[in-house]
Amino acid sequence: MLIKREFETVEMPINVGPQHPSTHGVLRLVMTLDGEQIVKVDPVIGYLHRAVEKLSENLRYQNIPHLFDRLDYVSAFNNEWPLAMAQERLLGLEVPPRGEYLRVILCELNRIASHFLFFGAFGHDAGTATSWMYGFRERERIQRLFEMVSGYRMMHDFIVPGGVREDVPEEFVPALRALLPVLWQGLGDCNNLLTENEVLVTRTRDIGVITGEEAINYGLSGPSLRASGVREDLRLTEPYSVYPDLDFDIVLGQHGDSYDRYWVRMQEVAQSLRIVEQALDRLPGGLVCTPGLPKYPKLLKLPVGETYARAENPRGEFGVYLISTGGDRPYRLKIRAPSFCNLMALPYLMEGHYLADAIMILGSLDVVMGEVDR
Amino acid sequence: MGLLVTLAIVTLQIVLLFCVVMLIVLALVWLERKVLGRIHQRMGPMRVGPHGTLQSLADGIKLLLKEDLAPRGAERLAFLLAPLLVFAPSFLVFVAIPFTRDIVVRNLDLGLVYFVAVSSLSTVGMVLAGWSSSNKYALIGAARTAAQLISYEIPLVLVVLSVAMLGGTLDLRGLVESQGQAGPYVLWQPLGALIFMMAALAEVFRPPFDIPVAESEVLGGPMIEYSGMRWGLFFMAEYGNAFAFSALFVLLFLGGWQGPLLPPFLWFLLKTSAMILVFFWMRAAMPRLRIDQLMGFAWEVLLPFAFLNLFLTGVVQLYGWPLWSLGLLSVTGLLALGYVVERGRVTWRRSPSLAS
Amino acid sequence: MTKDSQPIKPHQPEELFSSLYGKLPPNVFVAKADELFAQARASSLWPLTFGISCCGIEMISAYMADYDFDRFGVVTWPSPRQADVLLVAGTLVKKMAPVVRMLYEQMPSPKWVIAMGSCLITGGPFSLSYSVVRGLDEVVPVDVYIPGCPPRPEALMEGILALQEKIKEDTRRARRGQAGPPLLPNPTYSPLRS
Amino acid sequence: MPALPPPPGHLTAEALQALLGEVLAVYDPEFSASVDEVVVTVEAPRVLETARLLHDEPRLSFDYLRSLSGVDWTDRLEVVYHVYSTAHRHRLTLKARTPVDRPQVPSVVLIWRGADWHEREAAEMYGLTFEGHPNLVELLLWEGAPVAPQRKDVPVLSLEEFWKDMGLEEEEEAPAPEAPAAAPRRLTAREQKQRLLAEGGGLTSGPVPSE
Repeated sequence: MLIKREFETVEMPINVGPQHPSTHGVLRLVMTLDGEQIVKVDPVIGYLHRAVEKLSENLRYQNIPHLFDRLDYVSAFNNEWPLAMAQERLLGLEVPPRGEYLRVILCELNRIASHFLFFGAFGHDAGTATSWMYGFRERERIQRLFEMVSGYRMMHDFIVPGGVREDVPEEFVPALRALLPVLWQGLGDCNNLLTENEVLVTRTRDIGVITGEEAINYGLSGPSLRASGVREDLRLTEPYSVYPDLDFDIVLGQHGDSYDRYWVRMQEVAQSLRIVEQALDRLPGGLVCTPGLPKYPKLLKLPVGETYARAENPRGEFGVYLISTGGDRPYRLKIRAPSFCNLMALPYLMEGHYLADAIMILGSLDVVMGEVDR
Repeated sequence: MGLLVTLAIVTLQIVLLFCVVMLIVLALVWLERKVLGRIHQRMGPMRVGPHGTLQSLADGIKLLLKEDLAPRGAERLAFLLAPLLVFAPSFLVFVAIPFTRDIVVRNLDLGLVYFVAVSSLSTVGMVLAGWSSSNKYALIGAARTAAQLISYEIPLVLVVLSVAMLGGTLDLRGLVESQGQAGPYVLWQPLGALIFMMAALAEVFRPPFDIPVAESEVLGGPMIEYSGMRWGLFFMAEYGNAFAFSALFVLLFLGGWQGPLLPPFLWFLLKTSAMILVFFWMRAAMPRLRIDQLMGFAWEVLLPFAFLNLFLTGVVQLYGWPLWSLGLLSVTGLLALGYVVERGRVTWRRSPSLAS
Repeated sequence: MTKDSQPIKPHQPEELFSSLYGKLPPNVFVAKADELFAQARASSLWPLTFGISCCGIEMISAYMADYDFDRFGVVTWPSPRQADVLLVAGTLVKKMAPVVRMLYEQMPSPKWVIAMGSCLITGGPFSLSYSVVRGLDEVVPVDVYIPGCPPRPEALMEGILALQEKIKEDTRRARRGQAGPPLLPNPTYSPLRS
Repeated sequence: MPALPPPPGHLTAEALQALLGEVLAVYDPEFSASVDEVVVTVEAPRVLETARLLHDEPRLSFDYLRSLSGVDWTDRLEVVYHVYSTAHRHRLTLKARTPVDRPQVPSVVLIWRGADWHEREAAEMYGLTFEGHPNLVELLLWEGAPVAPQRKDVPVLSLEEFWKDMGLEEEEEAPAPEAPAAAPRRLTAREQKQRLLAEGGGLTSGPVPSE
């Protein structure tokens, strides 16, 4: 700008949400704007607080997973896993290899589905409805497979302590093999639509930058942390299940801005596809669940103890802190939801940016309000 | 008696024109939903009438019957007046559009000036709507509207001016006829055509320049508080404007109704529809820009190139060079524009890399 | 949210459907016009862009290419002023209830409400929670309930078709001078007052 | 790709426990074993110094707060920190004990910014007070919500009560149950803070970390 003049401006408080197309659910942001620039932002959450932790502490173990499915409702398989993992640790259970491989396949598919949903929502925030359609087209294909496996489109209740509830149907593996090239194609379509799109790059570059140290201090996790260049992926840094046997890379961003958070997610889809391909090739036969442990035992009692189980969700580290006092219900069940922790950095990321950028920053964090409010 | 007859004829013309505009708008809304549906790999409206052809009509009837709300905090008179101020200009520009040599309500000698002047009047209505709604989103939308329209008016006018220089007239019919001899101006001024296209997109709030009415940011901007037919008027104005600017593009650059074999009216409609399809295609393919980037683009890229376009036209006319030399120069300018934009994309990292 | 907001009146077919009946002498023309209006309203139901939780994802699925609600003329608008249908999808908690009520009040009539998912019928899996409102009808009057947790997009489609049928049926009943279908009790729940 | 090899400073559980015993000796920690993690328990007022040490000591460098949970053991409250070192990739569970009648814990927001909302949540769910927290207001709950709902003495609705609530149970001519004796109302975090301030304690009593 050649001419610089001091204008007296009035700061304007503005309320975004809970009903707003770009808040990804029922997040409310109380912003103070100077013109279109954000001076201060205060996220207000709790519009979906369903007290899952309190309810879980009063439910038997076999009744809890269906509440967990509804936490991060776009990646239900991934939510069930840490819960089952925590119970397995207390019980000292070993999961048979087929069970582990099925878990890996289903969770990675769910990660792909979740990232495709992110793609759609991010594109919509940026202003094109086509990304919704493309992302959901791929997601629907995956969901049809899920329905084949668990009989449910979104809420599966499928991963139980000791393995998975039952074996996949015979036609699952051929159907998945047929689907994989389609998903590669779909990923290519999505990348062609947005990834190198000039307008999207212009909109998201250098927007909402967070350095690696800051991101660690704020407790970011998952793709949002990796976009800042921190090599932290629970699948490999604290390996669980059969991930160490599979060949895939940790995708790292370089700049920690909104574009990198988007880019990391799109690259992770490719990595997840690689994992699914390998896991499918190696899928062993045999049992899917530890023998002697009936499907959903009427009374599953855990020994006294406590553990913090965690797994890499599409949004980051999903942790379950389980305290058992020996009964058939958990004494304390704390859920460490990745979206909750990622959302905490929102004021830091947003301040000083424009209103339109705020939408993109929120979109790039990919929060799901179900697990933020729990 | 003569006055009465004139009055009757004028009224009849207005009613007829209104019907035509309504028909165009209804058809465009339907067409957009179908075209977007195709791009999205879905069907679009299917249930109301064959292939959903009556869908827009149903929407219109429903909007007419909706409750007409005015928020308690609104500036009532301005609030109720604003949609009319938005709709009227988009309706009025149709007066000057020659669909063919003979099908035109009034062929004005200064048709081009009239078009540009009247079409920019709707800014007032939009700003009024945004201000009077007493809604912060509407206010932000109104501010964005004013900024965007004023910025893009200037390159638009400059390009229109250079076309007028080529044709030697401000009469739209005359301009089309001059293209009959010289060939469509898009051949001689591709740079101007591109700038006009972008400015027109911004003028009618089509993506990627739909920032004032961005659904995911300001929830429809100035019209957020409007319900029923008052909102419908905004909607109709948007589509009427889209058609009008497509028509103007056809008249200025694509030779209007002229073409072999087919009747002129059909040629006009075909060319305009092609332009409209480009508008829809842009909507499906592009995310939207941010307001400061948009303004930067207008002032730092489009405006210099619009001046360049004007300058080239002037030079060619002054020295009486043949038209193909103008085409050559203009293509060079086009390449330069492409280079500027591409360079902006390649060197876009400002922050240092965080990775060690 | 206005603190002194009054309880919402239950649906009255006469006021919801600005019928020509009673204003004009009854004849064939009026009857046909009424039917046209009902048809137009039923064919162009615009819901508010509003998903609360899990059901919201299935609702989005219904708008997407595989199910394509646009076929029925259903497109969303982000502002309640332009919406006809309040399609609430997801668990309603007490913190959210005033917001939903306000959205309903902001919509111009005629307006309809679809409750999508078990949570909006009884509270669903969270019905024992201290924070969940047990049913949308405690906050706003509901026209169509869609059970399921979450309901499939096909179920939502069925709900939209049922709503279309209800709109036409209400007009027919109004013409015959009959009362509308049994209406829900007057919702008086106001989280802010209790 | 095989799991990443442990980085140079990585400590096994035994080594970590030994080192912690040496470093934290002044805060007289209690060590206990969870299934797979080292658990250190300290008294609540010492949490801040302990946390700072854990964060700053280069051999430990616990720079990532995974989770912060409140636990109600009816006779005492506990705040559980799960911390992790991104540099050395070892992990630890830190517990802070606090009495139930005056639950005060120093805030660790200035050490790990990620503790912010976790602490606000624990405060409203368990009626805890985090001294030194910059903005200890309601996070998930709303005005008129039950007080400290996560504590064990706040019952969750039973199914029978739910059916009765929904009016789906057949009417019985049972005498109205006597109103339970009004339990002493629990104080909200804010009220507790006010009380502490009135008593000259509260925000200023704890060591306010400077940074």
